[in-house]
Amino acid sequence: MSTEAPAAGGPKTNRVGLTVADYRGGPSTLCKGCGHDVITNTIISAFFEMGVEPHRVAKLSGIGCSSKTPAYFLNRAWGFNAVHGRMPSVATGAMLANRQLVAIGVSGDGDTASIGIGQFVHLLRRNVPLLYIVENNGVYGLTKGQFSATADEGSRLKNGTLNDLPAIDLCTMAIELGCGFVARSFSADRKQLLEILKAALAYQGTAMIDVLSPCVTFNNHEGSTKSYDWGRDHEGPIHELGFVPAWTTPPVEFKDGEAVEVPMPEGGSIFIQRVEQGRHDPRDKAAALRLLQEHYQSADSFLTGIFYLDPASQSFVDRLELTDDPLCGLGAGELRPSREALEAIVESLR
Amino acid sequence: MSTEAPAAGGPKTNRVGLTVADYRGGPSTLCKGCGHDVITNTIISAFFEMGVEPHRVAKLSGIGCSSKTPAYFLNRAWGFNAVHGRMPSVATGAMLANRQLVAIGVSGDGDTASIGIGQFVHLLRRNVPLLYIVENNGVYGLTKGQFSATADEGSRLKNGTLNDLPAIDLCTMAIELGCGFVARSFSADRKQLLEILKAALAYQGTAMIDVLSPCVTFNNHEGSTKSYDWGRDHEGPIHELGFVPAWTTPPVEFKDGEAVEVPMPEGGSIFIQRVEQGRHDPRDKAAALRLLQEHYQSADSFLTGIFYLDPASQSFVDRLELTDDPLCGLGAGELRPSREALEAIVESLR
Amino acid sequence: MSEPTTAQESATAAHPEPIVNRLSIQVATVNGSGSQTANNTLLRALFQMGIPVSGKNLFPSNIAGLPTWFTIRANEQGYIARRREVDLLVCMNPQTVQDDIDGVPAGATVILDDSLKADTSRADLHFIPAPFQALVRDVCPVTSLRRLVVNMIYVGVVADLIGIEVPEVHAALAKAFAAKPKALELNRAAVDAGVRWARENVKSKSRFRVARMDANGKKLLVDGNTACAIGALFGGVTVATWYPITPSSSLTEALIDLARTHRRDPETGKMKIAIVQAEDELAAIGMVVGAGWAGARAMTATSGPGISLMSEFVGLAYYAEIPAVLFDIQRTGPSTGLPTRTMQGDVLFCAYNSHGDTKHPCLYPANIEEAYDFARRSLDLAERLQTLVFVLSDLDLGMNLWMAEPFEWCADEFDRGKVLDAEALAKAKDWGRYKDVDGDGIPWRTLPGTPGGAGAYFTRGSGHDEYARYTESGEAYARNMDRLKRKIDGCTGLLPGPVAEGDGAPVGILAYGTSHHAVCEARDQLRAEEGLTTDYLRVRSFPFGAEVKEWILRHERVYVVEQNRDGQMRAVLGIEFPEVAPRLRSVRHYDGLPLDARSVSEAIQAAEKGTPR
Amino acid sequence: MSEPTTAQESATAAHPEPIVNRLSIQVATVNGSGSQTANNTLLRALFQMGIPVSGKNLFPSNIAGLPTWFTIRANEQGYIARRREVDLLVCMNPQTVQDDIDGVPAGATVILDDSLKADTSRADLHFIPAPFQALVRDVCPVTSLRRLVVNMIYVGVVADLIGIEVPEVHAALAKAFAAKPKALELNRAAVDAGVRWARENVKSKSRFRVARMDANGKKLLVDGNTACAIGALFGGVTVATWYPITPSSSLTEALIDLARTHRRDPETGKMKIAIVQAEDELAAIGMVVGAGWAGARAMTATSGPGISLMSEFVGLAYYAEIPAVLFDIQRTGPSTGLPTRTMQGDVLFCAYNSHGDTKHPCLYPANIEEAYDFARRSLDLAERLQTLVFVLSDLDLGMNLWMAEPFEWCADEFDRGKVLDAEALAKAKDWGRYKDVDGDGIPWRTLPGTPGGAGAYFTRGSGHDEYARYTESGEAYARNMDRLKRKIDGCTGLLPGPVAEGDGAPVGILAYGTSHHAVCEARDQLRAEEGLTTDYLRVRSFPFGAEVKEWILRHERVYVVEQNRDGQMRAVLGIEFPEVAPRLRSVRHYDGLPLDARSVSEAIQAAEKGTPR
Ligand SMILES: Cc1ncc(C[n+]2csc(CCOP(=O)(O)OP(=O)(O)O)c2C)c(N)n1
Ligand SMILES: Cc1ncc(C[n+]2csc(CCOP(=O)(O)OP(=O)(O)O)c2C)c(N)n1
Ligand code: SF4
Ligand code: SF4
Ligand SMILES: [Mg+2]
Ligand SMILES: [Mg+2]
Repeated sequence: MSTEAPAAGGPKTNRVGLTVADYRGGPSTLCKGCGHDVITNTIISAFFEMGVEPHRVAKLSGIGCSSKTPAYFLNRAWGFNAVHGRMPSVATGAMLANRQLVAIGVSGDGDTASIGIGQFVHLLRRNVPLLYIVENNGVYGLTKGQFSATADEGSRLKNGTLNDLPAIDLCTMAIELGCGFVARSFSADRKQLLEILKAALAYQGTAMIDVLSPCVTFNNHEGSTKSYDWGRDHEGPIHELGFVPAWTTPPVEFKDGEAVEVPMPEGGSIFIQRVEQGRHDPRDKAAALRLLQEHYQSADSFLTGIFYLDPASQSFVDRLELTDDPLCGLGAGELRPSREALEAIVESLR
Repeated sequence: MSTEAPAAGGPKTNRVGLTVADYRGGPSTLCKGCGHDVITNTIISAFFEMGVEPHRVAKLSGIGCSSKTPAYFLNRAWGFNAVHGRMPSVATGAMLANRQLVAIGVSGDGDTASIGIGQFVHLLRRNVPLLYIVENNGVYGLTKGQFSATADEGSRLKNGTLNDLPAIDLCTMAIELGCGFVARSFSADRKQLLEILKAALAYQGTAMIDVLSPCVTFNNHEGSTKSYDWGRDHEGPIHELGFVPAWTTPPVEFKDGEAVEVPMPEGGSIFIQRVEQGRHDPRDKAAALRLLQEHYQSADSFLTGIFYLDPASQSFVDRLELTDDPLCGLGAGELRPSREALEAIVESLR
Repeated sequence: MSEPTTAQESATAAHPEPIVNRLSIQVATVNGSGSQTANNTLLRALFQMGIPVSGKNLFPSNIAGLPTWFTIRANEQGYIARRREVDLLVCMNPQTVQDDIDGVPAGATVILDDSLKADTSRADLHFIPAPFQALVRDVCPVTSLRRLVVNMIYVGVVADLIGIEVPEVHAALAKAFAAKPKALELNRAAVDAGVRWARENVKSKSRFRVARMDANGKKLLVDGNTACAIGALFGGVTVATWYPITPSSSLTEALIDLARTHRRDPETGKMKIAIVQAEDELAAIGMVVGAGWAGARAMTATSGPGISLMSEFVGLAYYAEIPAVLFDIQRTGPSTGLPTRTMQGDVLFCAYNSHGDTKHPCLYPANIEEAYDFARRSLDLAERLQTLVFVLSDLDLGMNLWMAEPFEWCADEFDRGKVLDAEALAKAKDWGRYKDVDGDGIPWRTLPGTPGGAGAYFTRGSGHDEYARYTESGEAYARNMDRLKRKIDGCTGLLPGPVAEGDGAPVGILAYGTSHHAVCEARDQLRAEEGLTTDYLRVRSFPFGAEVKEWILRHERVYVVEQNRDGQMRAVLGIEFPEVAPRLRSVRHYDGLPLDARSVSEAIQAAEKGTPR
Repeated sequence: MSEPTTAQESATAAHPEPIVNRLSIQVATVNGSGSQTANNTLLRALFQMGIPVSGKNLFPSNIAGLPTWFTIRANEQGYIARRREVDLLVCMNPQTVQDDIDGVPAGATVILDDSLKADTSRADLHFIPAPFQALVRDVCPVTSLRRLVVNMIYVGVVADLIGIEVPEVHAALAKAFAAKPKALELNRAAVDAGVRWARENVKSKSRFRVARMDANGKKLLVDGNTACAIGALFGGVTVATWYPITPSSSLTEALIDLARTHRRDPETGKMKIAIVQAEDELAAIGMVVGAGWAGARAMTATSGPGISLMSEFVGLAYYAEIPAVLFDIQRTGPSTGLPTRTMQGDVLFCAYNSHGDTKHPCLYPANIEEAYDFARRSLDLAERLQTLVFVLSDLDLGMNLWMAEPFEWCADEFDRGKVLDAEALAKAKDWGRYKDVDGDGIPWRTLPGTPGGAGAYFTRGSGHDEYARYTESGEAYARNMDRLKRKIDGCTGLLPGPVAEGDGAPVGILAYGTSHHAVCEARDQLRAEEGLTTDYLRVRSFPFGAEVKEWILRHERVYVVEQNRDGQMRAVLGIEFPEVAPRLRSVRHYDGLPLDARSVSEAIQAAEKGTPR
C-alpha cells in the first residue's frame, strides 16, 4: 500500500527507489529471540515503507542492549551510541544543529526510566522532533537482569527477587508532560508496531513509543510481567490502526465510514479502523489519561495503541524560530556580523 | 488547640515543654517579602505545634534561595545543604542510616523540577519518609530569575522573555508516581499551609507539598503567574482543613457532621471541614487526578489543598525491612558476623 | 576585607603632599541596594579622564541584604591588579562599618554615612562623616527610591574630594541611564548634591587625588564574560547551551542579547543560532556534544560544579572525537565553595577530566582581548581537533569591568576542520572515520545528512576501530589511544603560545590567566625593592609546547604563581615535563579574592631569602 | 588475543621432554554458551592438585554470541600473572578459530572441535581434533542442553591430555553442581566421555603436564569483588548503594547474598543493613553521603563512568567532611571504553576528583587478602578521617578467581572516629564542628538525632567557619582549606603502607594493585635473563608517606609500572614529590588485558639498554 509497484523482476523499491536491503544494518549481537531484534526489523520496514532517505537519518541511543540496536538497522544512516540515560540531550543538540535530520532514538527502560528519567522529562517538555522508542523489558539486560524502574510492583526476577516499588508508566508521564504522540506496543505485535512507527515518522515533534520487548535471557519467565507469554495473554489493543502516507490513497476498508481519520500535519493520515475497548480517538487527552489510569498495572490488561496524538503541537526547533537552513551548514558569511556591527558593539562599550 | 496550656506567665510551651523560640533558626538573608520566609515561619509553627523534638529532626535541602531556608528554622536540628537538585538521595541515605529521624526537605522549583526531576521521581517511587516542600516561584531566584520548569507556558519574565515550554505539574506527577501525600498551598495562605504541614508531619512516607512562594525580586510582576497578586486572585482551596493531633480532641466545629475525618496511621486526623469545589475526599486518587487535569494551568484557577492521601502506604524503610534500631547506632557486636560465620564463608570458597 | 596592613603606596598621615593618580577606593554597601551603578559611574568617570583603572566587585552569594564591597583602583602606571590597601573608604553598610574602618591602613581617608554607629577615634585616619540621609531626602522626594539614590550622593562626594571632573561623572551617568531620562535627572541631582556638600563642607580634601591623563586611548571598559560572548558570536557559534550558574550566567546572557540583534535574519526574522537553557549541566553538555557531532559550532558555559557534572560527557567527547567548546568561569571551590569569589581552581581537573586516560586542550585568557580572541578561536580549534576545548576564565575576569583595546574584526573563513562533503567523499578512497591519513592524528569526519550514501558511520564511546566499527580488540584500542595522544599532544602549534618577558635572569615566574596582572606589578616591586630581576612566562594554553619546558630549563628556579591551594598548574607542568618538576616552586593565593601583587612579591622575596643565590 | 610470540617458557616442537606444572591453557568459546563452569572446573581441579593457578576470563560486552576466552595458568613457582603465550589451546568458537590458532607460539598443543573449519597445517603445532559434537550427542539426549554440556567434554579431554587427576575434576564438579544432582550427573558423564575419548584416541599426549604438588595449603579460590563484599560485611557496612555496572555489580550482588544470611536478625527477621539499587550513580553516591552524614558505615561500588557522574558529590564529601567508601572497580576507559576489560585507569582522576582543590585517600589492593582487608578497613578510615575513601580495584582483581589465604577474623571494635555523643557533648567546651582541637586536622562531629540539644550543626558545601556557620570570609575559607590539607596529608600513618622488596639496587620498580603479580615475575626474569637486580616498592595507598619519597630517592631510576596509557601513578607521584619526578620512568600497558611479566621485563630491559649503567 505504501510502496511503489515493484520494478519488473527486481526487488521491491520504495518511493525513493531503495530496496529493503538499503535499510538494513549490521548483524545483531543480541540474544536469539530478544524482543529488541523484532523492533529493529520493524524499524527497517517502517523507514523503507515511508521512503525516508537513509542519509537524512540520525540514529541515537544511550547504553544497554536496546541502545545497541541502532547498529543493526539503517547502515547508511549516522549513528550515535552516547552515554547511559542521556541520549535525549544529544538528540536535542543534533536536531538543533541540523533540523533537516530525521532523528530516531532507541532507549531501554533502564536507560529511560531509571538513570534517564530526568532527560526524558525535559525532552518531552521541549518537544524535540524525534521518534523515541523505549524497548521496555523491565530489566537491565546488558548488566544481567536487575530490575529497572518500569518493572511492575510484585513481579519477580528469575532468582526470586521481588520488586516492591511501583512501576513508572512512561505513557502517562509523557502525556502529562505535553508530549503530542504517545503510543504503546508490543514487539510480538509487529503489525501494529509498524503502523505506529510509520505514523510517528510523519509526526513533527517528539513521538514516544513504549514497546514491551521481552528479554528472553533475564525476564521471560513465569512471574515476569514483561515476558512474551504475559504480553500475549494480556495485550488489549485499544484500536486497530492503519497509517496511510500522503502519497497513497487509503484502501477501501478505511472508507467504510467506521474508521476515524486523523490527518497528520506533515501529510498522511492515521485511520482508526476498529475499536475494541470503546472507540478511542487519540486526540482526546482526558480519555487517554483515563484509559491509562484505569488499566495500567491492572493484572489483566496491557493496552496498546496510540493513546494520545496532538497533531498541532509546535516542535522545539519551531519554538526557537530557527532558520530553515540547517545551522550546521552556515558559514562565516552568514554567521559573522559585519565589521560595522563589531564597531557598533565596541562603541557601546566605550 | 494542639499545644498545652501556657505555664503561668511564661511563654507558651508545647507537649515536649519547648517554646516557639526553641524552633527558630538563624536570621533570614532572603529578600524582604520573599515567599520563602513565610514558609519558614509556618514550618516553625508546625514543628512547635506538633511538639517534634528538634534534635530528632534532619533538615535537608539542595541549592537555591529556597534551599537556604533550613538555616532559618530549627536551629537545634541538624541541617544539610547538599548539592543542587540531589537532596532526595541525601535524604534517602540519612533516613536509612537513622530511621528515627524526622526528615524535612526544602527545595525550589529549579532544584526539584529542572535539575532535580530525576531524583524527585525516584524519591517518590521509593516513598522515603520525608516531608518534602517545594518552594515554587517559577524561577531560579538565586541565579537572578531565569525560568524554571514549573514556569507556566506563556508567562513572562520582567525583561519580557517569554516562556514557551509547558510547566511540569509536580502534584500530578507525584500522584502518578505513587506518592501517598500530595498537597499544594500558597505562602500567603499561612493558615492552610500550617494545617497541611502538621498533617504531613503525621505521615509515614513521602509527603510532597508544592507551595506557591513568590519571588518578590524576580517574579512578582504583572504577567507572572507566580506572583502574590496572581496567587491571591486565583487561589481556589478545594477544601478547608484542620489537622487534629492524636493527643488533642477535635474542636466542636469539626464534629457537626459536615466534616470528613481522615485518620492518619501514626495518630491524629485530618478534618475536611468545608468544601468549595465539590467535596474532595483526598483518598480518592482518580478524583484528585481529574481535579488537577481539569484545573492546572487554566487561567482562572489555582487549586490548593490536600489532593491525595493514601494513609496506608508503606514507606521505604519498611519495604527494606530495616531493624527498628537505627543502623547508625549498631556496633561491631551487632554487625560483625561471628568467627564461625567467617570460617563457614571461607570454607564455601575452598 | 579586614586585615590591616601598612599602606605601601600610601604615605603616613604625617606625609602631606598629594598623591596623584595612584589610589584605591573601596565602597562598602549592602547587596541589592543599587550601589553597583554608582560604583560603575565612579569607575567610568575615572576611565574617561584617561587614567588606567580597574574595578572589583566583591559580592555575596545572596540577592539582597548581605555586605558587598567594590574596589576601584586608579593607577597612572597601568597597574590594574587588586591592591590590598585602601586609600579611600566609603562606608555605607552598618553591618560592616567597624570592620571596614579597622581594615584600612594609616593615612587613609574614610567617608562615612554619619548615621552609622562606628568608632571614629583612629587618629591615623582622615574621617569625613557625611549626612547622606539628609542629603538624599532633599534630592529625592520618593521615599522608596532613596535607598538607591543615596549611592549617587557618595559618588558626588568622592568626585569632589579626589578631583574627578564632574562633567565626566555626568557623562558616565548619561551612559548608564541612556534609556531612562527621569532616572538620569534624579541621579544627576544626587551626584551634584554630593559634590556641593563636599565643596561646601570639607575643608581638607583628600591627599589622594586624580588628574586627567591620556593613557586610555581608544580603550573600552567591559567584562570578560561579555568579551567571550562577543568572541563566540564573531567566531560563529550556532548552538549554545547553559544552565545558570554564577559566575558564568552572564556570558550566555550577553550572547542572548547579542544574538537578538546579530543573529536574527533581517528578512525572515528567523534565528541563526539556537540558545538553550538546559535543565542541568548534564543536558547542557549533552546538547553541545550532539550539536558538535551534527556539525554545529557548539559551546556551553558553566563553573566548577558544572564541570563535575559534565565529566562523563567530557570523556565521551574526547574518545568519540566530538568538537565543542566548554567555558569554565572558575569560582572558589571545592563543592559550592564561595560561589561569588574567584579562583583558578579547575586547572588540573579540566586538563585530564573524566575517567580513563584523557587530555583536553585548555585556553587560559588573561585579559579582555584574549577573552574575545580565545572564545572566537576556540570554535575553530574544536572543529580542527575534533575534541572538546576548555576555555578557563574566572570570576575576576568574567564579571569585573576591565579596560581593553577595541576588538578586531577578522575576515578569515572559519576553520571547520577536516570534514568530507559528498563530493570529497565520492573521491575519497577507503575512508575511515578514525584513520590517521595526515599523520597528525586528526581523522576526517562527515556530518550526518551528507548525501551520497558513503559517509555514514557510527559514533560511540565504546571501543572502535579506524572505520568506526565496534571492536573489543586490545590492539585496535591501543592504536586508537595512541593516535588520540598524538592528536592532542601534537596540537600545540595551533594553540596560543606562551608569552615571555625578560631574558637571562636565573629566576623565572610562570603564571596564567588573571594572575598575570599581579605578576607584572610584582616583578616591578621585586626589581625596585629587592633588586631582583625576574623573567616571566605567561602560559596561555595546554598542552604546552616544548618552548615552555625549554624556558623553564633555562632558569634555576621558577615560581609558578596561581590562585588555588594546591598549585594545580605546577602539578600539570610536572606531569607533562617531569624533568623540570624540581625547579618549580609554588606561589599560591586562595582566599577567593583576586590576586594582588604584594602576595606575589612577598612570597617570592621570602623564598629567595631562603635560597642561596 | 592473536599476536604470535615466541613462547618463552614453552619449548620448540623439537624439544621432547615434558614440561611439568608450567603451562597456560586458553579456551576459546562463544559467550553465553556456559563455558564458564567448564573453565572453572579445570581451574579448580588444578588448584585442588596443589598447583598454583590463576584464571582470566576475557569476556565481551554482550550477553550471548560474541567470542570469549578463558586462560588458565598453572605454575609451580607461584607466578599467577597473565602469560602472553599459550601452551594448550582449546578451540570451540568457529568465529575465532583461525585467529586463535595463528596466535599460539610454536610447540603448542591445539585441541579443536573437529567440526570447525580451520587451517591445521602449521607444522610447529600439535593438533588434536576431537569429535565434540558426536561425543556430546552420546552423553546428552536433550538436544537443547548439548550446547552447554559440550564444554565439559573438553574438560575431560584436557584433563586426560595434561594429567589432571579425574577425581579432582569430579570434586570440582560436585562443588559447582552441589544443588543440582541431575546436572551433576550429566556433566560428570560428559567429562568422563572426554577423558575416555582422549585416553583411547590420542596417542601422543601433551608435552605440557601437571602433577600433584602441595603449594596451596589452606588457600581459597575467590574473586576480588566477593572478597571486598566479605570485607565490607565484616567491616560493618550498614548502608550500601549501587547502580549496576560491569565490573562492579558482582561486588554488591555478593554483599546482597551475604547480607541475606548474615545481616538478618534471627529473632525479628529484620535487616541490619540497607542495600539500595539507586536509579543512577548520582543517587548512589548521594545516598551514601546522606547515610555517612547520619552515622551509617556507608559504601557504594561503581566503575569509571560512575566516578565521572559522582564527581560533584565527591567534592561535597571532601569539603563538608562526610565519611563514606567508594569502590571503583576499574575498567578500560575513557568513556564506555572496553567495559569488560581491565585497566588502572582512574588513578589520577580519583586522587584529586572534583572541581576546586581536593584530595582523597585511595587504597590500591593487589590481591584477595588486601581486597578483603582494605574493604574492611576502609570503613574505619572513612569514619576516622571523615572523608570519602576510594578503594581502587580493577576488573582483573574483581572478577577473576584468585588464590588466597583464608580471611582472618578480627575482634577489634570498629573505629567510628571522632564522634561526640550526648554525654561527651555535655562536657565539651566550645565545641565547633570544624575545629581542629587535636592538631591532626580532624574535627569532632555529632550525629543527627543526638539528644541534649547541644550537638546540632549545619552541613553545607559552601563556605563555613569552625562552628559550621555560613561565611564568605576569605580568611575562614583559607583556614579551613589549610586544615583539610593537613588532615588528608597527615593521614598516611593510618593507611596501609608501601611494601618494599630488595634493598640496595640502583634500579627500582614501583607498582600497585594488580600490576604486582607481573612485576614479581618480571623481576625474576630480569635477574635470571639480564642479570639485573631490582628493588621493588609496592604502593598500597594515597597520599603516600614520606617513605615512598625516600625510597625513590635511594634509587637512580625508578620504573613505575601501571596499566594505563598516561602513567597516572607516575603523574600523582610527581605532583606529590616533584623532586623525584625526573627519576621516574613509565612502564605502561594498556590494551585492556591484565598485565603480563614479559611486557614489564621487556620494557625495562629496553630502557636499561639505553641507560648508561
Ligand atoms: C553511567 C553508567 N552506569 C551504568 C552503566 C552500566 N549499564 C550498561 S547498560 C545498563 C542498563 C541497561 O538497561 P536498559 O536500558 O533497560 O537496556 P536493556 O539492556 O534492558 O535493553 C547499565 C546499568 C553504564 N554503561 N553507564
Ligand atoms: C550544579 C549546579 N548548577 C547550577 C548552580 C547554580 N544555581 C544555584 S541556585 C540555582 C537555581 C535555584 O532555583 P530554585 O531551586 O527555584 O530556588 P530559588 O532560588 O528560586 O528559591 C542554580 C541554577 C549550582 N549551584 N549548582
Ligand atoms: S540480555 Fe535480554 S535484552 Fe539483552 S540481548 Fe539478551 S534477551 Fe535481549
Ligand atoms: S531572589 Fe526571589 S527567591 Fe531569592 S530571596 Fe529574593 S525574593 Fe526570595
Ligand atoms: Mg531493559
Ligand atoms: Mg525557584
